[in-house]
Amino acid sequence: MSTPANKTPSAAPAANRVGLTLADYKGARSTLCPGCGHDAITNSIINAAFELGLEPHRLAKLSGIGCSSKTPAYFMRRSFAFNAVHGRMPSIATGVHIANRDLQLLGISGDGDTASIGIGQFTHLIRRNVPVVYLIENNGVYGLTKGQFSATADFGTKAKVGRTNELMPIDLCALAIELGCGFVARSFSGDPKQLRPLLKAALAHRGTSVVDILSPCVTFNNHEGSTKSYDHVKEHDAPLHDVTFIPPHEPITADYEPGEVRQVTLFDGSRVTLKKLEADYDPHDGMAAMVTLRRAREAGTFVTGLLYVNAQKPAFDREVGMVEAPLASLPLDRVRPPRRVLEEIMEAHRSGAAPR
Amino acid sequence: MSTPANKTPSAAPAANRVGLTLADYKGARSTLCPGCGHDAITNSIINAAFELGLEPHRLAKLSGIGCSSKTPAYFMRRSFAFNAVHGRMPSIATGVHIANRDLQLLGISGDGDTASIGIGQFTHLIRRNVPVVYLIENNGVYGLTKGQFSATADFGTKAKVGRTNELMPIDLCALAIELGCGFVARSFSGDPKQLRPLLKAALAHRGTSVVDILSPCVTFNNHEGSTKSYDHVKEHDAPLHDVTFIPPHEPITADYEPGEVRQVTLFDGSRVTLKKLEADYDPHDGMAAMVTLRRAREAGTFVTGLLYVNAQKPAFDREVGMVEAPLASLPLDRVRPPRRVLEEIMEAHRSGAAPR
Amino acid sequence: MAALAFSHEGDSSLSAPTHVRINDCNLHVATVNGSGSQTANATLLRAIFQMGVPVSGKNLFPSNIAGLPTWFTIRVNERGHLARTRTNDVLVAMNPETAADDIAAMGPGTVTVVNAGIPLPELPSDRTVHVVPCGKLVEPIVPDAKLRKLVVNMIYVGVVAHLLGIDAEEIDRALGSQLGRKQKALELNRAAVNAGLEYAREHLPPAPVRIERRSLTDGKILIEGNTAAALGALFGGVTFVSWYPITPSSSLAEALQGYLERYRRDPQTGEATYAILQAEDEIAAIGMVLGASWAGARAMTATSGPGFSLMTEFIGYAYYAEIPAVIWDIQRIGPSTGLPTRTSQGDLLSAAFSSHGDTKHVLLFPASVEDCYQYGMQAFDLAERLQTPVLVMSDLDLGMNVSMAEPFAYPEEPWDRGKVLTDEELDRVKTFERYRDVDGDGIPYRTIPGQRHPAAAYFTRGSGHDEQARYTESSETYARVMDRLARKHETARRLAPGPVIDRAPHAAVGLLSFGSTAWAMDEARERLREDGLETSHLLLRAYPFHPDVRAFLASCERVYVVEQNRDAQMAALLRMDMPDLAPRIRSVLHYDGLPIDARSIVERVLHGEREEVVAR
Amino acid sequence: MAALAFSHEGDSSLSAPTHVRINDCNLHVATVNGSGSQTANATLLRAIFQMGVPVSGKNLFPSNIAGLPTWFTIRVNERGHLARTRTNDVLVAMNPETAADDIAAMGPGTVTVVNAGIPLPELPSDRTVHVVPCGKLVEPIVPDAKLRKLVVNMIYVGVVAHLLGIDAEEIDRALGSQLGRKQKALELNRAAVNAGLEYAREHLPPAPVRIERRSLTDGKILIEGNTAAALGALFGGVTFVSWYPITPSSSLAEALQGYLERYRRDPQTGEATYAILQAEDEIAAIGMVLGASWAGARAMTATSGPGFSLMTEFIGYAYYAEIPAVIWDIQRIGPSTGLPTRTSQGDLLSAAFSSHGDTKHVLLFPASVEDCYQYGMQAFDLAERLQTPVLVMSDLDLGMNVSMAEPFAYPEEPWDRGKVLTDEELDRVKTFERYRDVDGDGIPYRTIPGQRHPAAAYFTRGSGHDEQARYTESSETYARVMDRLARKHETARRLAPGPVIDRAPHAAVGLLSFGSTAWAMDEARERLREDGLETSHLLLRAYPFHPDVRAFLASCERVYVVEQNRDAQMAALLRMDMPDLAPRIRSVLHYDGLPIDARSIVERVLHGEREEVVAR
Ligand SMILES: Cc1ncc(C[n+]2csc(CCOP(=O)(O)OP(=O)(O)O)c2C)c(N)n1
Ligand SMILES: Cc1ncc(C[n+]2csc(CCOP(=O)(O)OP(=O)(O)O)c2C)c(N)n1
Ligand code: SF4
Ligand code: SF4
Ligand SMILES: [Mg+2]
Ligand SMILES: [Mg+2]
Repeated sequence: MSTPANKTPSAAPAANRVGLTLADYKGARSTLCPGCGHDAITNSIINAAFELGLEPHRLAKLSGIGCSSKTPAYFMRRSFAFNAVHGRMPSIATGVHIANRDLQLLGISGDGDTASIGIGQFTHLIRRNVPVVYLIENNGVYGLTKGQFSATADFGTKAKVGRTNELMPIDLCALAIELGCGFVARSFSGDPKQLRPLLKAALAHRGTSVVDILSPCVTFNNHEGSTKSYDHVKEHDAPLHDVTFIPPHEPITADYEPGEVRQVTLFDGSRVTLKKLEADYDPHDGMAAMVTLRRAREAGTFVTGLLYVNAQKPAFDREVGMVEAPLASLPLDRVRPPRRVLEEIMEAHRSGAAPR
Repeated sequence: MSTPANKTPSAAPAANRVGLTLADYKGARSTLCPGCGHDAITNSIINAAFELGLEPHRLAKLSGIGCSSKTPAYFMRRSFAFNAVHGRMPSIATGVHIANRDLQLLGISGDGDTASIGIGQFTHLIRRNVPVVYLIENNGVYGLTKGQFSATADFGTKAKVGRTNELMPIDLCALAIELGCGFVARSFSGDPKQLRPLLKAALAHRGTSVVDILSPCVTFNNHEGSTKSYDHVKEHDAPLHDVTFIPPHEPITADYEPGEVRQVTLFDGSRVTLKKLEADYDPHDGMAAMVTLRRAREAGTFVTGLLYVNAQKPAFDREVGMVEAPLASLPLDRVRPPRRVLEEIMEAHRSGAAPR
Repeated sequence: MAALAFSHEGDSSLSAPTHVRINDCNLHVATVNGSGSQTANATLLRAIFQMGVPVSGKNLFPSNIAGLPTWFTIRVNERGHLARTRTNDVLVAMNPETAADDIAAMGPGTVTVVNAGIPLPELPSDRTVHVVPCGKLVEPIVPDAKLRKLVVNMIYVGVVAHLLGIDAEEIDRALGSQLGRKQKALELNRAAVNAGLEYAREHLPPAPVRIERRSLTDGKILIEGNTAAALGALFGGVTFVSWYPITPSSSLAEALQGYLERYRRDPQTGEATYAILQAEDEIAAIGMVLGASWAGARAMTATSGPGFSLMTEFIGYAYYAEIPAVIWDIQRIGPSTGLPTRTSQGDLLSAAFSSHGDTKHVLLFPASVEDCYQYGMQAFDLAERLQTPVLVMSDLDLGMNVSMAEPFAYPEEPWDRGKVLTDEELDRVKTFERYRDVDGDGIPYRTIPGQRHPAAAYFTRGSGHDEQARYTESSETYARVMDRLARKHETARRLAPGPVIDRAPHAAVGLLSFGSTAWAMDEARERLREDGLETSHLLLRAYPFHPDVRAFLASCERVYVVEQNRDAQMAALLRMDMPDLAPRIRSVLHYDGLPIDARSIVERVLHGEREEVVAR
Repeated sequence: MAALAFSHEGDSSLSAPTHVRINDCNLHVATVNGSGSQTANATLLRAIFQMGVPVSGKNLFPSNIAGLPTWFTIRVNERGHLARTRTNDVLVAMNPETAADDIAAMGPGTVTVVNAGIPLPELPSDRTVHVVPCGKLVEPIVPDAKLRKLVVNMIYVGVVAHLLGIDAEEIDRALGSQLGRKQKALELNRAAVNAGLEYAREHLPPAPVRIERRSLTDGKILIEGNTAAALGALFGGVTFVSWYPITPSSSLAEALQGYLERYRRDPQTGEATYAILQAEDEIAAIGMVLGASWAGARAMTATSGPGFSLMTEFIGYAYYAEIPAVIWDIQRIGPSTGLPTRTSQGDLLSAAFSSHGDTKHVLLFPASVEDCYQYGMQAFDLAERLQTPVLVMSDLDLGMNVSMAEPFAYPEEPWDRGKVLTDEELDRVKTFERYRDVDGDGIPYRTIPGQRHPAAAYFTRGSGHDEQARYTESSETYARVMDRLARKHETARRLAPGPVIDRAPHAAVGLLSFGSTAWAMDEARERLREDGLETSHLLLRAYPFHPDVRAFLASCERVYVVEQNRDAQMAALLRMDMPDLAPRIRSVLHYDGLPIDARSIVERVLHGEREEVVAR
């Protein structure tokens, strides 16, 4: 997490804790189709980042290829961005994090970019637990190439032009949990009230956090018979709980009946309260999460909310064992060993007693 | 499954139902290290194929790159083989099956070949349910490149030269079940009594069948501190049941107490009996299988046996809708539409009323 | 050319232009992507075609689904010069975002139709601008505002029909054939066309460029290269297709899927004599093709730049293990994602030498929709005869734009599946060695997995192998196999289609073109001739080069290789192959993503020739 | 040379050979892979080195962990000719599987030591064969049968020491420095060496090739190219390495990992000033490098053929988005898996034009272990200065075999991280445009993600972009950016290391070599001189070519480009680049996976020159 710069809050009401206005978190004008779910997500990101008071220069936006992957251009224009090749953003994220562990990484991907071509890198990203917020703007189709099914298209869903999908979808949340991901959530572009706090929570998590966001493609997958249309998703959205995000050191303001909420504490001390809707749901129980997802799949519903969290998961940095300072910032004298080291090595190669 | 040629069983005791001897199922001399687990698996394959009476020309051997992937050269020399590039055997298998659905496909891979570079194609193979027996000769290391950790190396396991693995392994069986695979088993190269019937059962299944076989690398991963050494695996092997394979139309010969065995019927009518060891285990319950695997992982044991089976899973061919005859065998007149079709299309392009 | 006054709503001068050009003009339409202008543009194109006048249409579209600017250019030329030209005679400016630039680019004597409400820039008086209230005209016809947006473009169809003198009847017929089955849409569109037409008749003078009936398109078809390629594959007996969506190749796979579904699936049983799979990426797509082809299918894939790069490892495998494969690369502008909706011929070098080690591949260069159809079939024959990948290097311009053509001929020959040994033949030949050069042409024999003959089976691998397909690390064997592969590449020179040569008797200068570059060549040569430069021309159709290519180069003092890339990639291949002739090779390069035009060629050749004189 | 009689166990003639060659011989040892012969061979090599005589060792090993044949060749040459030669003077035949062939390859006057029990072929009488009972000799020393297998090879060390006259003391010292810390092993091995030595002294005559003390290796080191490259990276300030295991590049990454662990991790805190990751494949490896490099790390990867092919798409991205990256390609024989443990220079064309679209990359060609060390540093400087991938084209021969060298010099210069703008500089320059050619050299400025300055951020993409890194589909902008990239490539000609030229005053013939091919050049030129042909020589060190390369070609009538691939790939690059000089380029090609030798060069150059005369 970025540590906030200690600026005095400006008088203007529109400024956040780092003195920036909502406008500072915006980007270029979107060139997506009017009504595209992705634009709604962009909006939620802008608001979440503004409300959290993220410093733009400490965040890097990463993406692959697709309509979804274009969206980093449409928010946080003052952040660096890396729009990579199709399906390979995770490896970019891994490299960026290693070079500069102070950067907070926000990866934007699509269901094609992640579940089809990118499923390998997605798997290994999670396995390494690289600290990146990984958003999937999931519409079940390849928007940018005009509407072919992706690997998250539901069994039996219909394409705009006739064809029916005969394959089972990959459930990216279930997969992430099976792979040991420490933060897994699902949400809906059309539900900013739920999405925003989930985004904030994801940003507060220390390892890989996966947020799979149903995001209807109004142009190619919003017709009758599609299981990823606005209407269908709205109708089958089954939120597990009402989500509220509370930054570190802020008190919980709302009053809850005892037993009505669950509270999840994240790595940086921020908390998420989950107000129960139907049944109580414990996001610390991975096995239960898998069962819940499986049942929902069978029932044809989308459970949304914070599915699984493990704030204790050892961080990626431990394995790598890097210094605190960003590797990218190390001066020459910290990365070029002194003359005597070369001499020692040369001597070993002279005498044949090469170390290693 | 291949239909057996109706030969009269030869007088020589060594011939199987298609009139071949064990020698007919062998291949070139192995060039693996003496004692390599992979050679033991090769042996089990030879015996299983011989006992089943497979016709060599109806089976195709496919593999990637690695010590494991070399083994198709060491069995069934009379079968065609395709030793592909690293990690991409699944796409080859998909193409081969489509061209000739009469071929039975036996894919051999390693843990590096499957879980590291190949995890994407593995995932999509299962998703499509391409009928192939997919064996992973799992030693937790890259044997051929001299002992680096693969993505199935257990957390905390030690390399021959010092390093400790800091990453969580990918459990290929759990992953396969999550992805909807219809046949998932785990076994041990050192337990041919269990492995052989599992191989036969896998060959009798109609969709993708995954068999993850612990197969110690005696040269690079057989030391103390390794969780994939012979000693460690033997000690932590926790078989779920005793497995017996019964071909179609053959009666069950052994006597079992009622309740002592479970019987699983496979697509082609063959059966597997599972004699319970500790607790009763129902391989039809995918969720239970996931729980069992998760518990075993936590306990540091390897559960082996038939983990999950769903003989009813719709076959890949249905989606594709191919004719019965192998596509590869269709004569020109079945694949070149008649002259009037071209004329019809040309007319449409002349008048501007192009169909589609 | 007469200078025409500005015309604004209702006050246009109705007098006819003093000088009129017939059947030779360029119409440029600027609209917003996703606004439904395709139907409007196609209607105009088809109506002209139906008037018997040669015509081509080029779509310049953004990498975007809706909202960004897009352009459509219709070139009319009764002498059949249908390549892109750089100047437009008539502009329809419907997009406020680009109107200022679009209008500014119009030269003297041109006519612009601009939608009312779009601010007009200051312009010299020799440009005619007609402001047409398209919105107002369509309003009474389509009450529904959302629908109206899609129909409004039909107004300019009517206006342009009047300006250019396109038969209203033909417009109507073209509209009918496009919307035939949607009665309601047809009526609305018809009404909008008429409203435009009537408005124009009343308010606007005809343009100084006009269309008159001819009979030069009788019996001809209009078709896109990708559709033609799909047809070729269909009649070539394709049995397996795998692909991953990527512009501009998707339409090839999708057209093929449509045809296969319709003509190769039994309507009774539902059984298909093909399979088409959307792979999870291009590595899987080519892997599936290799698996299928190895097992005896006629297998192909279609892709573009980034996908092609991903196939690299497997392409090298196929070269060395000798597996037939047909790969269509519908080239777009790279490097990397580049301009995904712009055309290019920039993949030549990376295709010719795709993958590490000593590899060289067979490339075909379709230069017309007929070629796409023919190569759609022949690429299979060639791949199976040579047992190697055949890369068909098409491009966006050829693949996605419509061209005129004679109707395609039904193949009179059976397919050629190359040297495949059946079980019966195996019995006869006695020994079978997968990689033996029995015939001296470098091409070995193969069997098909599943064959029952005990000698049929062999082991396919990308590692070192001997003639019997056994693993080996022997240096001699390795080199021997590589020498045979080089020999096979030599054989490919003669098996692949040879060049088409048009030699001018005394010309010292040759021009060499290939693929969609060829379209501008006739026109360019004609203009060069007018400028006093006779040229010979060679249309290159394949790599490795046919011996006739060498002979052509040897017969010219200088050869200008015309190509649509920055790095003179074809010239490089020629220089490598014929180092002794390398000094006579010159380059004409064009690489801004727009299709090459004749003027660019003429200018650069003349410039080159002037330099030549100076140098001497 | 005197014909020597067959010698069998115990009955060798002990008389010295009549004609003795000093410090010029080739020793060839044939063993079984995994049998522990490395220590034996290294001991011999090192002992000779310690005697002050120049020596090289080449390991010819199979793609196998244990059981297949392997060979080790030691070349001794006091004039420093240390490339491979095709003939051996002394053979040690320990592998029954290959002994017949190994022995048959020995010429007249040679000496063969063969392990007892290996059947002997019929041989002409002018080959000496000594049958040595290695097993019997080692038995009393090592009672444990399993261990004995590993020690038995030390017997031939003793035998060879006697035959060639290698100092027993130096053998002992070499053994000590290798096994120093393993006391028990040291003793056993020592005893075995002595047993061999004693047996030989008693039974065998010295060989006609002998080693005598010199002081030509004083102060020198013995090192492998991959180790040297790792050292270069270490001192070049590498901060990030990602890799995926593949022979013959793994040893580079593993050596680097060892050095980093030792010298770049704080022993107290355990904190490292680097990170090294084993990626899941090569696509991920290069992706991580690009991510890290973009974010400001000095990032590299090492791979070989198949891995390099997989990197294709990302390499094109890095070219177009202008991201520094250092990629070591330790070339092995392709295509595809090929012969994974054999050397080659076959990836040149696929590397130079890696990825679709107009791409051309910067290649470096290390020709010695010093170069590996130097380029290990310089490749970073070059990649960061040019903001592009730099591909270091090493090979298995250079990377995995030991060479003699002067100790490496500590870098006296700081690193050069190219045009990076700090926040302070941003304040000063006022406008920052990521892709603007401010200096006219085609190289733009960059900032590093995380910089706080409000103008620092930019958007990196592989799609069309303008000078300000904004998305664009403008044709003009696209072409302008591509022209700048071409300009940058021109700049690379002068930033990359220039050639090393040795011009012979009146030579009409030039030789051009690069990489490990250079090793045989001195010897080849000397022999050519003896045959009456003076040659000039150019050692090429980088692509794109330095202007001096052109000048060299222009100054020769003919230039033979010597390379280790089938397709004359370097010649192709030269022909493309200098078409006017293309006709004077000839090729000497060698592509059987074994390192090239001087004789092959000499024969082919002389053959070429004879053809030249005939042609005239
Ligand atoms: C290697 C490669 N193959 C194919 C493409 C073409 N392509 C661009 S976007 C895309 C799919 C995007 O789908 P998704 O990730 O779901 O994003 P969406 O557009 O639906 O948001 C494809 C296949 C490409 N750019 N690169
Ligand atoms: C693209 C590519 N990268 C790397 C390699 C080198 N390589 C050969 S085998 C192998 C790993 C094999 O490991 P695994 O699949 O576990 O097989 P094992 O040898 O352990 O049986 C690697 C990395 C390769 N052949 N191709
Ligand atoms: S095509 Fe679909 S995903 Fe793409 S911008 Fe339009 S609505 Fe969004
Ligand atoms: S290295 Fe390991 S996996 Fe490979 S053959 Fe030897 S024991 Fe088997
Ligand atoms: Mg999508
Ligand atoms: Mg392994």
